[in-house]
Amino acid sequence: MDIEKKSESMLEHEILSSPLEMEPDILAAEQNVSTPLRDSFRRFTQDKRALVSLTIVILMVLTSLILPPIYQRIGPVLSLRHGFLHAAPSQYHTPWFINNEYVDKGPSSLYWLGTNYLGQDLLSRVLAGIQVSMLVAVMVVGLLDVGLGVLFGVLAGYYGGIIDTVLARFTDLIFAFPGLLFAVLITGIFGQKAIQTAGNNGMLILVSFTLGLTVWPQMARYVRGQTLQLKEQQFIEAARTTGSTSLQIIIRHILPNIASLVVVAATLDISGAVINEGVLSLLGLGVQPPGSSLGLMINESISNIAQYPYETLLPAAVLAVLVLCFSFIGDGMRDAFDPRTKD
Amino acid sequence: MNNTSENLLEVQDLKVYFPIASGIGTQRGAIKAVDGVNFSMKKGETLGLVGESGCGKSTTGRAILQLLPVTSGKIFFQGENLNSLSLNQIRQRRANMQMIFQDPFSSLDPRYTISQVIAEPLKNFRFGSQKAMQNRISELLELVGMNPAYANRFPHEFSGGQRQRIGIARSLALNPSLVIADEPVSALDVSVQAQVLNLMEDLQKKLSLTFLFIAHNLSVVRHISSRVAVMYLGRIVEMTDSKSLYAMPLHPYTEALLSAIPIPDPVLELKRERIVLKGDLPSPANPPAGCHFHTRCPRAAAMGNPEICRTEAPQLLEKSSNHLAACHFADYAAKKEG
Amino acid sequence: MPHLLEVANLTTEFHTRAGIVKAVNGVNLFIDPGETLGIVGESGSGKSVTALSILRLLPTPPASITGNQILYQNQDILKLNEKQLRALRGGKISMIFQDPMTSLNPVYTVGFQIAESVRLHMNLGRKEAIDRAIDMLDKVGIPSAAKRINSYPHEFSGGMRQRVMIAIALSCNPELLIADEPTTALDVTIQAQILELMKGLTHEFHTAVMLITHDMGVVAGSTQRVVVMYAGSIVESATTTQLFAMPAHQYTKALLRSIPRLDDEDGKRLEPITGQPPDLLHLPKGCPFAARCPKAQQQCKESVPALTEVQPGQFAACFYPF
Amino acid sequence: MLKFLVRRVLGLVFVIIGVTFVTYAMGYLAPGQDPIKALLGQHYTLAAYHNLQVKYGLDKPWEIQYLNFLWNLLHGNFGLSYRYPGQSVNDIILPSIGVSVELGLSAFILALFIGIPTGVAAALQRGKWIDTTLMGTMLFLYAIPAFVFIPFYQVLMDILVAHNLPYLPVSGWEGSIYFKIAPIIILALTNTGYYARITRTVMLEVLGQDFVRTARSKGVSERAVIYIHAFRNAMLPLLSVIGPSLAYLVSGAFVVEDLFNIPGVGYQGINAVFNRDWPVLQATVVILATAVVVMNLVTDILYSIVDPRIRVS
Repeated sequence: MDIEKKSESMLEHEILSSPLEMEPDILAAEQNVSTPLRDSFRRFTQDKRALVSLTIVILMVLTSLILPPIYQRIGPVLSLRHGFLHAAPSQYHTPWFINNEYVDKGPSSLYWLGTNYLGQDLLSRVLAGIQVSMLVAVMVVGLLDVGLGVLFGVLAGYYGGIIDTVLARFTDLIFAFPGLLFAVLITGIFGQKAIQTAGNNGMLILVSFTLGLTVWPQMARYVRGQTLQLKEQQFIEAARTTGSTSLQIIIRHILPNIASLVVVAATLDISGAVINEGVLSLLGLGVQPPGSSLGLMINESISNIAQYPYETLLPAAVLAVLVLCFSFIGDGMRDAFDPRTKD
Repeated sequence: MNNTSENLLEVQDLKVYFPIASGIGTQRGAIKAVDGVNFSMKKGETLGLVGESGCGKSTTGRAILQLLPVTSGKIFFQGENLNSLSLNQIRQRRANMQMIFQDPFSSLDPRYTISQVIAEPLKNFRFGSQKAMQNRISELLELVGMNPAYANRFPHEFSGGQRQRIGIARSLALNPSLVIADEPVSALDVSVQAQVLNLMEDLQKKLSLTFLFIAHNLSVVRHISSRVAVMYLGRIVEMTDSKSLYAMPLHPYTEALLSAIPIPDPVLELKRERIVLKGDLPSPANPPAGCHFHTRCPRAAAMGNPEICRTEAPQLLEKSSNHLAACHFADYAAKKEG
Repeated sequence: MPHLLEVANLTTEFHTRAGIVKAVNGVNLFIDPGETLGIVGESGSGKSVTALSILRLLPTPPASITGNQILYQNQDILKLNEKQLRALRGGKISMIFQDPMTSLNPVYTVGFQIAESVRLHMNLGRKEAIDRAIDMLDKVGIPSAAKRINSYPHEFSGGMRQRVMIAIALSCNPELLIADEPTTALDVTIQAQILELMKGLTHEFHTAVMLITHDMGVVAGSTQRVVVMYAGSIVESATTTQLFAMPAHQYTKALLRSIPRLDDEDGKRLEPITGQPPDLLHLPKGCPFAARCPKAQQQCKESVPALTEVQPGQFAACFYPF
Repeated sequence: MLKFLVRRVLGLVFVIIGVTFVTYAMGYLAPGQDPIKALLGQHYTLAAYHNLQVKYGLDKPWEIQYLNFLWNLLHGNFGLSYRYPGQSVNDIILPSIGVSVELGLSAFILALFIGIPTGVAAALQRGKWIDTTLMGTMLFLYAIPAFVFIPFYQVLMDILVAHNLPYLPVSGWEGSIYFKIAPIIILALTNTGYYARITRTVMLEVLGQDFVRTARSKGVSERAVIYIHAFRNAMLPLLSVIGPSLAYLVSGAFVVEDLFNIPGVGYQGINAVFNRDWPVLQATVVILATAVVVMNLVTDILYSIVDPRIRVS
């Protein structure tokens, strides 16, 4: 009943409250068609920081996928252990090959980024680490966070009732395990079993599963809140009066309208997933040697940081860049999709 | 009055209460948004439902369309009690009763093009081929005075008045017999209000629509309605044809409401005697006993606050021909005027 | 008698990403002591921006206020420093806003909010300021004011909050009260109460009022003089009686014809203004109303008409008045 | 108000029971060697095995074990360590609580005192270079995890040592205040960035509201507008994010305690994982979870004190 009053001086209000973002409503409407999605895209492409970050992330991921097979063909056959063992680059340019004769070496034409305390190739290990980070991020965010979060968030917001109550209680419980505590508990107890069953893949699945379990309630809460807001919008009521079923309303109106929120939140959650995987590996609860992960690399080298700082700083810096890029992308997306949140 | 077959819509003793939850599941009470409303509408007429915010006028409209749970009462639409139908059956009836919404900004999905907005009801009722649907959309846009070439644009490219036209086109897509218009012009600028009001009037004649026109502005209602019902705190206090309502209001609330509306004429304004009501609207969670209006009623005050006003709720009764009022002292007004 | 306030060639622009929005476009107006001036216009006509510009309450940037001067008792408001401006705001010129639900600070008692103003401008101690606040609450018709002084805004209804706003605005005996759509957010019966109250109090204190509204009815009942705005410019200025008796600008005429009135005869068809107001980002070259004007000629589309006196006391910016 | 509190406390009790149940179930389901056998070593008699089983309460069915666990918990007793025969969990964990509280609380206060003023300053300078710089820095602090900062810090200290410049220690806690500076600052970084960013957003929102304009129209000075009118309102949304943000402190504390060798609760928890000492791990989880839940309750109460709209109902 207050809407009429609000829009009485809608334009004036608009100018005053969000001056930088006034979309003129009385558009002469002769320009080329602008759609909400296209507008967001345009705003995103104007955000240099986010664009640079996106480029860096894409380059890093592509490198981690394309470079290893090439790198494994480059280099001489090494004669090791006084000639008892011959190793081709396809062997020693892998994350796990131990070379006692090239321990803690800096970058060289043989090992482009040098070796660690076991003589393992740092470049290969970093690239494998990036792959692990991205894999965990995809599993945590792509499957559990978005999947469960959207499903339960929409159901709780739209229908309320029991689903809502159960979600709320479950969320309370998960939130009571602060931060990584739940993941530490689960990976600590079941990690060995997972390794025994399926090796580092098993570990990655366990890590992703526990991390996913702790993030999706937050997503569900966002989605629930947004759904509740949307439900107040008259176009939802209008859809009902035109004979749409609840399922149709959810699919046609609710989901498209929460998509931008979900994309933004998911991007920001990727940072979190990358960090958390790093923490677990760092604590020795993630990927186990001879496998590689950025966190594990820090774990392995930090005791020798005084002598060989480079071996620790390299994975730390790569991880920092990765995390920072995703934060910038997420920030840029939020500004692009919801210009109101930015000032 | 009770001839159901003649009436398109008949509302009998409609009550809509909203529970006030107080924490751990217990109910503290209820907001009596609509508290026993009776009226009927003939095919082709426009009934204006007016009142101030919180009087239950919008709730009544939504309850008729079964958009919110009805506490009790019967709603006959085309002779059929809607309250006895299943959800699915109600969905089928929706083709025949539509709504025009108040807010031109939130009533259109920002991610839908104009043609998608209008297509939604058509799709839901399997209108026909893609081509037939496109033709129908163009036809509807022309009907509401919009250029069909705009069909693929998004709502944010249009002004409030234009969006309201789009909303009207959507509501007419399925050729409904009853259209409930909930404050359709109150969010619009004055110079645009008249455009939309005229459009609605024209459409009604052209398509022989039945309008329930909900508004807070009595001067707007006057233009479009043949009959007017005034609501106060969940009840209809007066109902008659619009001519007699404005010429000779019987209920003191109607009187006050009419006199509170400023008229754009300084000479007239100077001469008018204004009845200024004392105090605020009481809470619908806890309405005054007896006549809901007695706490602010100038007539009761003038008569020394008779006890009957405080103890007995007045019935909505026919005081003169086709003029219903819910006031123990409605004749008092008639005498004064007479 | 000198004018109380005189605004000369006020122009307010908003620098947005999409371009420059000319919200107020060379406005000239004045107000005399004790008089009530109505500023009337639709959304986007620039009436509120004018009011906010006078007290320089717009955030700069994005707003930029230029203009020859805003003269208040020989002081040019545009040239005042922060301190002088603060002394003026709330002391000499005070303001009431449209939405009483959001205009009061939700975390402080109404007593605090009235007393704050009093202490700033009247050199009173804490105790006297509270007494004054109780006085004012009483004056605006809030029952048991001494008790209600400790209530928070959410404990009041919309009408009551607007009364509190009035109490704040009038607490320091200002010479000018700018009321920006003070009753738009209220129901008609409450609107009647508030208008009545304002009329009574400003008369009692001999306060000049600038009443900004979109409602021609409110203008007719409460003002002595009217300024009509359209797309950022003043299109007509006259005494209230003149304006309604014989509107000169085509916009004013069309607007008055298009409004549904309570006293219209039955079955009268409304005469709407066709089209939409212009986009403030791309104002047309000529008269802003030309595109919707039934009497528009070539000249109207090419040059902007100046505000000229069409009969004594009545000014219109129209090449073809009446 | 009292009702609200009672409801919150009841909810808290349920959540903590849930936490203990999940924790207990995990420990119970833990795969691997029988803890009793691990304690006894290679050679033992059946009687000795049984004795120990009784002593550790492992002879009973699981639901009884859980109830015992709860019962002991109520008496502040977390049971016996699987790893160190004869030591109770309390012996191991209690001394670490003080350390963690000192670390966590200092970092929290530091984050508040730097983050919030920074956010306010940025909001007031919106769009100017100060704002951009501050917020860029804060996003950096927020995004980069502690375990990235720590190696860089350690390398920096090594360089300082090599050049005979004053430096801070890179490991340990007890001893002098110098041990504590770096861990506290590094733990505070994430939350500092977070608080600053949130504060800026919230302040901008509040500063755009009508009542701020009202205050200005009354002639209130800009300082008073910001600190009396705007900030008090900005505190409401701030309080509601501060509770959940404490979780970051806990996960950050794991890393900081681990890498700095600080004998706090997180450090003990990680050790317990490698020692397969489930009772100690359970204690860690329950203590940390309770801490966060209680802090959430405290922020809720503060919230209702600041917001008169909640106070009444």
